[in-house]
Amino acid sequence: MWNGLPTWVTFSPILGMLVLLFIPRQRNRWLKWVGMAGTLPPLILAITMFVLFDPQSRGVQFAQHVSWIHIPIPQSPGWKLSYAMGADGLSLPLVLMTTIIAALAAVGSMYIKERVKSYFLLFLLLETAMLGVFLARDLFLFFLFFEVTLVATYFLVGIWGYMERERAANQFLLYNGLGSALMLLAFGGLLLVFGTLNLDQLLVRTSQLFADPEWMQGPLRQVIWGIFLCILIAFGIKLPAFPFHTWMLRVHVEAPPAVVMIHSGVLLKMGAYGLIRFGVDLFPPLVQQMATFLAVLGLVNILYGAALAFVQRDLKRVLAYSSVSHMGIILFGIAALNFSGLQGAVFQAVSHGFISALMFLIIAVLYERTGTTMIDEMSGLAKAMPVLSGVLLAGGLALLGLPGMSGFVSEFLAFLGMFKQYPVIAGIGALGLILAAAYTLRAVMAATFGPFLDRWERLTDTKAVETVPMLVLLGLIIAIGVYPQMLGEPMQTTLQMIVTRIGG
Amino acid sequence: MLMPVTSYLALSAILFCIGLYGVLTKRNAVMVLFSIELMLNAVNVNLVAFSKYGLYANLTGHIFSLFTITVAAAEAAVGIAILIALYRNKATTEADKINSMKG
Amino acid sequence: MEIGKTIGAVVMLFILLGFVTMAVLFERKVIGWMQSRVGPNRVGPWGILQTVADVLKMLFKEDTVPHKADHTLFKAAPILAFMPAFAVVAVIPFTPSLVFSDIAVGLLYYMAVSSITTIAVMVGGWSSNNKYALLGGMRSAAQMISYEIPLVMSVVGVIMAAGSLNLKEIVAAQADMWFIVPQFLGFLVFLVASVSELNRTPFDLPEAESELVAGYHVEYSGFRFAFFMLAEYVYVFAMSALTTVLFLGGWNPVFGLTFIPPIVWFVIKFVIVVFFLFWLRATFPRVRMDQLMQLGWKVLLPLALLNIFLSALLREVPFIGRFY
Amino acid sequence: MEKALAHIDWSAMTPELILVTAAALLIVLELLLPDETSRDWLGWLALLAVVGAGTYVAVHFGAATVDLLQGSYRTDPVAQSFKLVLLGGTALILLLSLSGGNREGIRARGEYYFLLLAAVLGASVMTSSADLVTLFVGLELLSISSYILAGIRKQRTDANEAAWKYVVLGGVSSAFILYGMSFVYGLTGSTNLFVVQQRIVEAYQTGYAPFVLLSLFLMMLGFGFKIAAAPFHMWAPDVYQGSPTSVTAFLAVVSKTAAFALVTRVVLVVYLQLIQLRVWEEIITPLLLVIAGASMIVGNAVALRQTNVKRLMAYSGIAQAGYVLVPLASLGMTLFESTLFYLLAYLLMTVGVFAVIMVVERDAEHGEFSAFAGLYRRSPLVALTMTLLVLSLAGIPVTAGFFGKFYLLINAIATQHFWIAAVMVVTTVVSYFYYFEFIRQMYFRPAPKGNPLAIPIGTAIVIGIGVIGTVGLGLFPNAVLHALGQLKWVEVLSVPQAPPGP
Amino acid sequence: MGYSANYVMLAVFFLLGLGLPLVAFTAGSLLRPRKPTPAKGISYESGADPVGDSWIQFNVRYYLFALLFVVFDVETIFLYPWATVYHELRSGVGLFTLVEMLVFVLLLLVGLCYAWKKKVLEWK
Repeated sequence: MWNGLPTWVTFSPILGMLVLLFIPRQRNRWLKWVGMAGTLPPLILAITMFVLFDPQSRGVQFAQHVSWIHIPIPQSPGWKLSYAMGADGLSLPLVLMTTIIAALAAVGSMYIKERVKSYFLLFLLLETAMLGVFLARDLFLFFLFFEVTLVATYFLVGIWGYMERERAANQFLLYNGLGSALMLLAFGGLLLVFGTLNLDQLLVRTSQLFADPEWMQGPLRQVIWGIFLCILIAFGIKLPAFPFHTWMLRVHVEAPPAVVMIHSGVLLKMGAYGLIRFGVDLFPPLVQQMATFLAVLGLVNILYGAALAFVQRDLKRVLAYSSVSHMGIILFGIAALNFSGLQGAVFQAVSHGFISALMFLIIAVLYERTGTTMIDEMSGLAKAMPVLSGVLLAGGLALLGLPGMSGFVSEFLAFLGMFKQYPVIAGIGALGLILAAAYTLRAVMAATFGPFLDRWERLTDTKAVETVPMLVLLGLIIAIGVYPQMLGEPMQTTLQMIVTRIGG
Repeated sequence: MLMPVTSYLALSAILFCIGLYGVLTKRNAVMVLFSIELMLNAVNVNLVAFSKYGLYANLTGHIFSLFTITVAAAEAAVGIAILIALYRNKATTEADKINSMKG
Repeated sequence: MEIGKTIGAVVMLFILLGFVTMAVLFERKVIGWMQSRVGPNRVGPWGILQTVADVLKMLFKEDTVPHKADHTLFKAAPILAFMPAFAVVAVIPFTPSLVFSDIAVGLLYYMAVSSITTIAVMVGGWSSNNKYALLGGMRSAAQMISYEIPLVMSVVGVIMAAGSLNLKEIVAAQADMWFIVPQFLGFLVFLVASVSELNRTPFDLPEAESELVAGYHVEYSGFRFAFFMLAEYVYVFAMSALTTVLFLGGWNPVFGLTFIPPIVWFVIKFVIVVFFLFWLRATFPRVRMDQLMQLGWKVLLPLALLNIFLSALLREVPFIGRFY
Repeated sequence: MEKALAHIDWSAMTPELILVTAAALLIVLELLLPDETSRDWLGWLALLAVVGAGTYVAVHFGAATVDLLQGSYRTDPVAQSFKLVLLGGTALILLLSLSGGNREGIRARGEYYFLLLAAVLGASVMTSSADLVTLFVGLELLSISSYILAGIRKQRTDANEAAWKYVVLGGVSSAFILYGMSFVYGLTGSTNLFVVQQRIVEAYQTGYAPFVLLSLFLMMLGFGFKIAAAPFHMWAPDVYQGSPTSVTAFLAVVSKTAAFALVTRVVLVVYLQLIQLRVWEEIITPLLLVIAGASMIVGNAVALRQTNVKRLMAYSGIAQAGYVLVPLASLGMTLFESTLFYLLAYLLMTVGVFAVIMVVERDAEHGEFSAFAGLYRRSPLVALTMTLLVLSLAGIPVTAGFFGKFYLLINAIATQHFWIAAVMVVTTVVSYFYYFEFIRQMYFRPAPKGNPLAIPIGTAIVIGIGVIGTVGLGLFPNAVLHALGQLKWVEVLSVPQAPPGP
Repeated sequence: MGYSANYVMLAVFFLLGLGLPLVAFTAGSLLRPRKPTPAKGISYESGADPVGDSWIQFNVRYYLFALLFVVFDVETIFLYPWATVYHELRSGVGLFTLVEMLVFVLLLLVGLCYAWKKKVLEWK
């Protein structure tokens, strides 16, 4: 009876959209409340799903399959594209994370002042699309949802962003457009080679193909490699992996903070999700050949992001570069190709989602009050806003991977996996962790402590409506840090299956 | 191709090229129209030649050329009509002055 | 055979020249007679050498070409005017055996070649670089193309009835009944249109002396001028012959008078047509340009189309049908 | 000739007969009506005829192929399906002109409708022809009517210029096509496509290969003009800009679709047998792919610099022409289906876009991008529909444009022409930039005026059909896919009965 | 007489038509005086000195008639062959030929009426 659950989760934000449509556009307060409330149904449903999820089951749960498009081909049964949804251990944590971050980002959206109605409509549309991305079991469907996130984000950045929002939106569009174009190429190739885009069927068929040791000599070799590389680049852009990260910096800086919460918290994780789901899971032998490359790429990401984060003067930019660095850790986890590595990657995805959401929520509050995000200009905030500064410090600690917080668990797992496979690279990568501590503390300390500036005299500290989401996030971060099994258990079986397929 | 037809083909190719050259280089719009007519008539030469000396000679070529003539006339008529309208508005038939749209 | 024909063609050329010489005189005499005056009477007996004298005078005239004219085209125009006028004569069947070029598409050939003269007139008018000449040339071209349409369409009825474009076969088809009777409407249209094609009164606007000095050949003098005139009169010959062939049964005798040779029958009918043309000139005033154009497009062309309709429809009527 | 014309089963030609009768009726009525009478009901008459013809085609969709007039006319799947698209497009454009056209400065209303009918008649004949002569006559009927339509606002200089350029380049392209056709005739002694198909291989093998290829190149040159593919696209921007918007829509949709019918049929049927000599593989496919690729690159790249909306649509159309050529070029397994699906999608979205452009252009009294500024504030619904349509043009899900492009792309991948697939996707991404310019204008810019746009009901219906069709086809393409899939496409390539004589 | 002989005759006629003027002009140039003065080379303009060039743009109305001419003249290329074989067609195909022909001529007539209505036929 729960088979429709993924559909319900995915499309439940539409409920909020429908209500929003009937509210006059001048009623900003109502609109905001309804917008925030609109994120609750998916949250509740996602929690329900999380609770109902059977961690031991090896298959896809809540699976739903409706045949949708049938492309007739002469002299063959034709291609069937289906509406297939379902959750497994990989998507479940991400879905839950998405709904939580979306709910909190909706709260963070209260600073939106103009065109509130359109904002929340797009916001909820984005949430639907994101959930769809994680829950789709058909690649065609996945692609549709993926593209919708693109369009919705484009609007959110382009209309409600800061000064250079249009450039940011355009750059976002072009990079991600390129990524999805390559993805489309890859999916088209998959459809042609395997005759289906259903994920479960694809898994079976790719295994069959790779089980045949002769396949490398076969005519498909080039095509399969092409598909794999397209997928790698497509999700590499989304992640973003060096050198495709510039768009992401711009979006981080120019987008409204609430959107960045979503963007940094969820959208980037679609890259990680895609890499694991379509890269690692579908093409194990190919990933193995590319593992070293991925590891080096991860290393570059970690060090490059960390180094540049160190010299930034804008808090948003610090966080943006730190995201680059943290995504490197995800790459590490993937490149390790063993259980703890993959676990680390997924952990990192979720953990970084929460942490960056927290950090940008703080920035939203900060910017609302101070009108700036430059570290130098914020000096001495702790005195004026003790609570906020405290949360900021806590967030910073989470970011640098303090034990007891989620960041530590994920980094630990990822590096553990990495050390097993590539001890040298992992060793160098560990440098990044030290750098992370340095740049995070430098930025946080400079902003909160330092000499008190007179113009902060009349600043008020956070209100309850701001504090609660922060504390929720912080609580989640600590909860995962203290009790990682909460997250680790559901994904265990799925990851185990992936690792088995890899042959590790 | 059989020998006799070669010379016709050459003739028509030359005519066609002259016409094409005229379209591309002539400044006077009327001359441009004439050049197009020349190209179409080159085709007629071809068709009629093929109709006598082609690999499978038959009358179809003649019939085809009748249609070509008609179409050429209709095209010329429309061309002239447009030119008249243009001339009334702009008082020029210089082809390179017919160029107010750019991009 | 070939050589004989070629010699025949040369003879034909001289016959034509003779015809033109006589026709000019004849015209002047006829008009003079109709208008109760004498006409040329000084040179030779009964003025018979008048045209010869005129031609000689032109031969000795100095040849002037305006400085501003386009010299090449200016010189080429008279030749271009005369050449088709003579060339169309080739397809006219005077008798069953006397036809120089018995081609299957004789009528089409006539129509096509004769329209080249229009170009000559335009070239002459334009190359003179003279306002009167240009205007005359343009008018003449406009007139000729306007009347070519009804002219061409008026003979469609004849073609339908004869089932051929060969002029000999057209004549042969008139053994029982001249086409002037069943195709009377076509004949009328053809006659009017042909007069206009010939640029003759009352349709001689291109050379309207009172308006345009002399039309497209203002700047022409001497023999160049003479060739324009020559072309005009050769066309009178050709068109009269064509009228005879198409509508008057060609060499076919009347009342079964077969003992009279075909050539005589042909000449008789031919002369009547020529006379008719001169008669017109003596009688009618010149029409205005706008009247001229309106007549062509609004009267003759619809009539010509109507004639095609009628020819097709009447064929379905019993008894009459066989003539169509 | 013994098979008397009167004894032919004319019913297969019903759509054309309806159109020709209506056109004749229209022009006679136009003659008889006093000048001051409104011509609108002539437009309704034309619409009725087009809808009638379209209904006939739709009802007989999927019926067996009929050959008429010694094989020069046939109703095979290509004819049926293309005709449906053409007539549908024309109906929408007629509706559009009826509701807003008289405010576009078209004075000659009666002639306008007549010419539209004549043009679609020509297009219809083209799709049904299996003979070079009838193909050519249909093509010219379409082209010549289009020339006049482009310049129908004869009091405006830009319209004159547009028409002039169109007629000159159109004439040149006709000459090229004809020149190519003359060689085809010379080599095979027939103008019937199927006779040609059988004889051309022989000609190719007996030493006339250069002439066979020459005929192909010449015709492709001409077809390139007609479908506005690079590098023969120069006329399109000027013509699109100078024509009334309804005519631009017609050119973009109906003319282009018809031209594709022509290209598909001629290139495929005439040169099909050469596939056994590897000519397709070595020459024809690369040739077509290069044209397609050039169109995509040129169209999308130059479109980036445009500020005039209609010019932009022209370049966009050039790029789209490139996409549509891909299945034909690669001889993909879903050649006809994907081409037609995309053309249908293109029809819906383009007509919708032009309907919006028409409204916006009239309101702002100019056709620059800035006319769209702040449209969302003024008329949110229009802006939203425009967004969907533009997204579809850009090929973003969940629209027909996306699915269509995906469908085309698969052909390229399946035949292993990866580079064209890569060009396709990369240029598509480039196209986002200028398609999103509409969105930037509508949503990100302040509106110069506050009042909502006035949209005539007919235009609203057209926009509605465009949007619903676009999204509907994007979400549920099954019906169309199956309708296309059930047609016996093999019949297009070969005569069902014995081939007629020369 | 052979097929080509007829066409040779046509060529002979054309050559004669070309030859006569050439001979005549040559003869004339031997006989006539030649005393050019600048005044003789001036274009004639009713005695006044000519003003400017006369190679001006033609009046547009001439083009209009040219246009009409082109259209109607080309129709005749269909009328002539059709008229030639009309009888055979009529007995072979039947009344359809008549109807077809009537339609064709009717269309011509409509075209003419159209031009008439649009005041193209007025000489202004």
